[in-house]
Order: sequence, then C-alpha cells, then structure tokens
Amino acid sequence: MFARVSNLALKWTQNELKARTSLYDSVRTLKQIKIHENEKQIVVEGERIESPRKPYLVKPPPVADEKASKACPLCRLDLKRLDYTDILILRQFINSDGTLMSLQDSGLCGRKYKLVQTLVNKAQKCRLLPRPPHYQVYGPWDNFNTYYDWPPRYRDQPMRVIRPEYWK
Amino acid sequence: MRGRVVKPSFAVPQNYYNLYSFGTHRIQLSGFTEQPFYNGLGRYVCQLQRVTFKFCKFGGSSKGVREFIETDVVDFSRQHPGVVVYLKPRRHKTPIMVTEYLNGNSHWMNLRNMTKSEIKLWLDYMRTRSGEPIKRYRKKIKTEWPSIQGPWNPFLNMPSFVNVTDLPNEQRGAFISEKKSATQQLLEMAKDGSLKNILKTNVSQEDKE
Amino acid sequence: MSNLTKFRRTQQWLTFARLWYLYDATYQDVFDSAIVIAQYLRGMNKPIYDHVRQDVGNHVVVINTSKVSMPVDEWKWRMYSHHSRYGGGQTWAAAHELHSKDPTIVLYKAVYKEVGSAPRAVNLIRSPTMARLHLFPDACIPPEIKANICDQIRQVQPVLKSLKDYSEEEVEKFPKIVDYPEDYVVK
Amino acid sequence: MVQLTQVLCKYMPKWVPRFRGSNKSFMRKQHLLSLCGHLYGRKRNCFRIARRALYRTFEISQDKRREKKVFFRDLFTQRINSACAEHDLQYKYFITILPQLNVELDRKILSSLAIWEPRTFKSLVELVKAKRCEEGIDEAARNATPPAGVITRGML
Repeated sequence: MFARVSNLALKWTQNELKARTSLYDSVRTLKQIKIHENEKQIVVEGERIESPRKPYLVKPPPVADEKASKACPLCRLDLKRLDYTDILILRQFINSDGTLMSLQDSGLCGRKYKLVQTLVNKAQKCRLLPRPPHYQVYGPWDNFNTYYDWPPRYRDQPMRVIRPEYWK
Repeated sequence: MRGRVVKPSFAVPQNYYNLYSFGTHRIQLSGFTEQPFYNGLGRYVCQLQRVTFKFCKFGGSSKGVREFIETDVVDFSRQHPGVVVYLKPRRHKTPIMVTEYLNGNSHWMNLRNMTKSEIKLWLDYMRTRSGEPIKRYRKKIKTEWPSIQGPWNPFLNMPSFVNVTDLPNEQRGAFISEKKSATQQLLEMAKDGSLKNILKTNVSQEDKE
Repeated sequence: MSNLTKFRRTQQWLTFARLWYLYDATYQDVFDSAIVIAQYLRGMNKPIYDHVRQDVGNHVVVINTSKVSMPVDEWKWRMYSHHSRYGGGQTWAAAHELHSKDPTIVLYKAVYKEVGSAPRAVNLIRSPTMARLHLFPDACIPPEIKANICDQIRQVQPVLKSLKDYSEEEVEKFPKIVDYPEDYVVK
Repeated sequence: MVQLTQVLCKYMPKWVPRFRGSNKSFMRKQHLLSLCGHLYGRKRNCFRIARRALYRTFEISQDKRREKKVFFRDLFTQRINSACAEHDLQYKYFITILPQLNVELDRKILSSLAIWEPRTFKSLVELVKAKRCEEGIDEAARNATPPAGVITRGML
C-alpha cells in the first residue's frame, strides 16, 4: 500500500489501512440485504454470501521489494495500453447496476482509479458497458455505434464551414 | 491528339511517304521492334515484293539510273528472283524508285543525279527492310515471353480456403492488430501460470495444517 | 500469326479479371473504410494498377452499413448539405438524421467523395466506379450478387464487443483481478 | 523569335525539297506545320498561330519530361504498395529493409517484378519479414511469426 503515498492514503485511519493490506489473504464474504415479509413485520437483514467467481481470483507474482508487493492490483499487473475496450477488466470495478464502485471499495490506488473511471465512462458512452439507470441521453445520436480514436483526428472541421444559425 | 498526324503536304501524294516519320516525339510513329511473322526465326523471307523504276531516256538526272539498268539490274533480279522489277521510261520526268513490301507498305524515293553505285546501295537498303516504317522505339528490347513465372493474377496470392468457405469469413476479414490488448495480455499471463491462484495457495496451507 | 494466342488471351482475362469483394462494415469507421473501399473500387489493390490505360476496378459489396460507426459525437456534428437548386433551398442534415432515414447514404457519400478525390477522376471515372458499389444495410444479400463474391476486404479497425456479446462462459472464466473488500454490500 | 524548324528537321530524308530560293518561305512554313499535326483548328493550319502554339508545346513538354519521372515513380510506389499489401507487409518496412539486405533494386524493377515475376517478389517479401522478425525492432515485429523457408546465417 505504501508503494506510493498518495494524498488519499493520508486521510485513512489505521485499521482501514490494515484492512486494505490483507486484500489478498483470505476469501471475502459479502453481505446481501434480504427482506422477509410476514403478516405483521418486515425483517431486513444482511445475509453473508460467498463472493462470486472464487476459482478465478488471481494474485500477481510476488515481487522482491516488499513494499511493491502490496501495491494496488492494476499497478502490480502493469497491463500495457489498458483501454476502454477491455471491458472484462473494467467490469470488475462497477456495481451490478453499472455505476462505478467507490475508491475504497475498488481497492485501487488513486491514479489507477482515475484511469478506470475515464475508461468506464468511455465504455458506457460507446454502450460497451451497461449504462447506469439515470444516464443522461441527449439525443438519438447516442444510440449509434461510436468509438474513441487516439490520437484524435480532427477531420475537416464542419463547425467552421457551416454558418452558426444552422448549428442545430 | 485530334486525328492522326498530318504528313507534310509537299508536291508528293500522301501514301508514298509512309516509311519515314520525323519531327518531335509526339509526331513520330512510336512502337517496338517487330518482325513480320517471326521472320528470320525459322528462315528469312525477303519482304520486298516489287520495285518500279521510272526514268527518262534522255534526261541528265536519269543518267545514273540508265547506267544502273545497263549493268546491275539483270544481276540483281537473277540474285533475287522473288523481287519483281518494273522499268518504266517516262519522258522528261525525274527518276524515281517505288518499293512495295509484303505487308502492303510502299516507299517512294527520288533518284535524281544519283550515280550507279549510289542507286545500288539504296536498292540493297530497301531490299533488306521489313516494310515497317522507321519508328521511335519506346523500348529497345522486345520479347514474346515477358514473364517466366506467369504474369500476376488476382487469384495467385489468395489463400485457397477462400474458395471453399462462404464469406463473410472471420479469419479473412477481421482486423489484425499488431499490438496485444490488455485483455489478451492478462489471459496470456493467466494461461502461462505467471499469476498464482490465491485459492490454490490457501488450499495448500490447509492441507499442511 | 499474331502475338495473341488462345493461351495469351485467357491469360489476359485472368490477369484483368474484375473481382467482387465483400466488406463487413460492422463497427467500422465511415471515412476510413471509405478510403479502403474507394481503393478497391478503382483497383489500386492490384500491382497492375494504372489509372490511365486500363480500368482494373473491382466490385465492392458492403454489408451491415447500418452498424457503421463514427468517432464520438461525430454523429451529431457531422453535417451533410443538400440543395434543391431553388432559391434558398440549401438545407443541412446531421449524420444521425440521414443514417436513421437511410442507413446506406452516409457510407455512399463518403465513398463518393473519396473516389472523386483522385486527380481528374470526377468527370470520367466516378460514375462508372460508383456503379460498382453495392451497399446493404444488413447482412442479407441477393443470391445473384452473393454468387459473384470471391474475396473479402480486411476491416480497418477491431469490432468492439459489448458486454452482451461476450458469451456467459467467457465472462465467467476471465481472471478476477481483485476481490470485494470486507463486508461490501452488493448493490 | 528564333526559327527552330530548320534545326528540328535536320534529319529530313535526302529527297525532300530543300530550302531553296524560290520555295524558301513555303518550305519553312510547311516544315513548321508538319510539327503541329496534333494541334487543334487553326493551330495546325495557319502558320502565324501555329508557330506560337508550337513554341508553347515545347515549353510544356520541357516541364512534362521532369514531371514524367515523378509520375512514374509514384505509380511504381503504388504498385509495390499494393503488391506488399497482398502479402500482409507494409510498404515502409519493405522499402527500408530491402537495402539492408543488400538487395539494391529500385522501384521500377520491383514493380515489374511484382507484375511479371510474382513468385520472385513473394520471396523478396518473405526475406524482409524474416529480417524484421529477427531484429524485432517494434512490438509488431516481435509478435509476428517468421515465414518458413527462409534460410538465415545461423541455420546452416
């Protein structure tokens, strides 16, 4: 965790740091909200369930430098050219309804979290990932296939060609 | 270029001059070296078909032609039986020679004040021609077999499976990216075992206990 | 005996054969694929290409033009002008309006511009070349055209797969990078 | 204005009438008109107009001779480009790596090889691919699989 002392880390309390370090050691158990209704009363309880896809959880190879071994998963994997098209990776950082997990939940460092945030937004705009419930759709042009090209090629700038009053 | 070239309109009629063309590149006839029917490959056939000499019996300019006729014409025709020689005396006309070839071309030539030996040389020159006009050669070489391995064709480098599979075909049409994407890198790292699976390590610890 | 024997005549037919190419435009950029299509239409994919003496152009059959893609927001600001040749008859339509009206117009116009961009191509070469372009909004092609197709043009960019396109098993087996934190509530 | 027709027609055959006293002006005009056969309208018939047009053609052909070299070089480049694309190799790699293999062929010969001797051209392309895989400069080269049938120095 201390591989990079990001400003976020300073705000966390000691036990949270301890919680983050033991990220890989044991299998997590999740809580799910269960609502039971019978004639008189409604019971809401947090039920513990297994975290899904257990056999496929992977841990990057141990690194000699002790501090680096505790770095955030994406930094340890150092995948080159992580792009908005790698949705099987990005999918693991979003909730079931499509919104991005918070920084603490995602277990990423600040820099990688920002990168994943932009990539998830791009993927949602190109409709590769499911869009969150109240996603702002401005017009019919959002429903067509789009992609982000890098470096951006500004092909013949139409806005300079067409008179302003015709800009719908 | 609008229409064929206009030949110089001198006193001479048009169709006699067609074995020569001169002037700038655009005007000249251009082409490749050609032999009629691979002449000389199997055997050599003299392309000269007939020669007509027009001369004046008394004129001074036809003196050379008259001498040539007295001495050399008979020997020439004995040596070259395939060539027909016509002698046409024309009073008060300049001496000319018209040679016609097997491919239909003909050539007019003025023999004014030429000596006997000069006419002999010109006749030999005209005899050994192929009847093709003198041109500007676009290429100095010409071959009947330009390609040994067979010229290129669209189906040469096309893989054979394309004939069999019905298109659109994934393998033939998909985009080939030179660089691996992050997903592929992760899958390869997982496959070649460089990513240890946590659960396996945990299981081994429990076995040990 | 002329130079052109039977063998040489058929050899010439083979070399100058006019092929039919197929192009799958799913998730391909309109203008990049237009460049590639224009090249194939004019026969610039052949080493015997010569823009003056012989026309070595091919036919190109484009399928799935409705699934064609453009860079972000270009559907909105890419404008197409039209003029009814009467006074004040100039109108503009955005790409998404045209595309929803007729899915083949956007690609047709892109190829139209690209074919005409070659030197001295506009008057003579463009109209016969464009006649060799066949656009289909979806994957179904008339059988007589499908019988002619002999090769496929490689796409210009990867087809982006959304989460729905991945098979259930693929998603399941993909390595999981990090687990949920302690007592994380599944939203 | 310099009278050029005399110079141009110095290869005239022997029997064509010469520039003599009586027919001097007629012959001079006819010679010039003989060079304007490919022009249009009065430019090929009337002497004073034909002369100006003829000198104009000389200027144009002077530039065209320079342009022709550029035009044909681009055409050869385009042909090699499409021939390489058929073998899934980019033109820039082909044209830069060939000289390193001491294959100093220019674009004219390479394009004629691509048309008339396609097998030879294919072997040249595979030579380049093998060299690229061997050096592995960029990531694409490292990922590419070397073509079979190319014998390099270490193999024998």
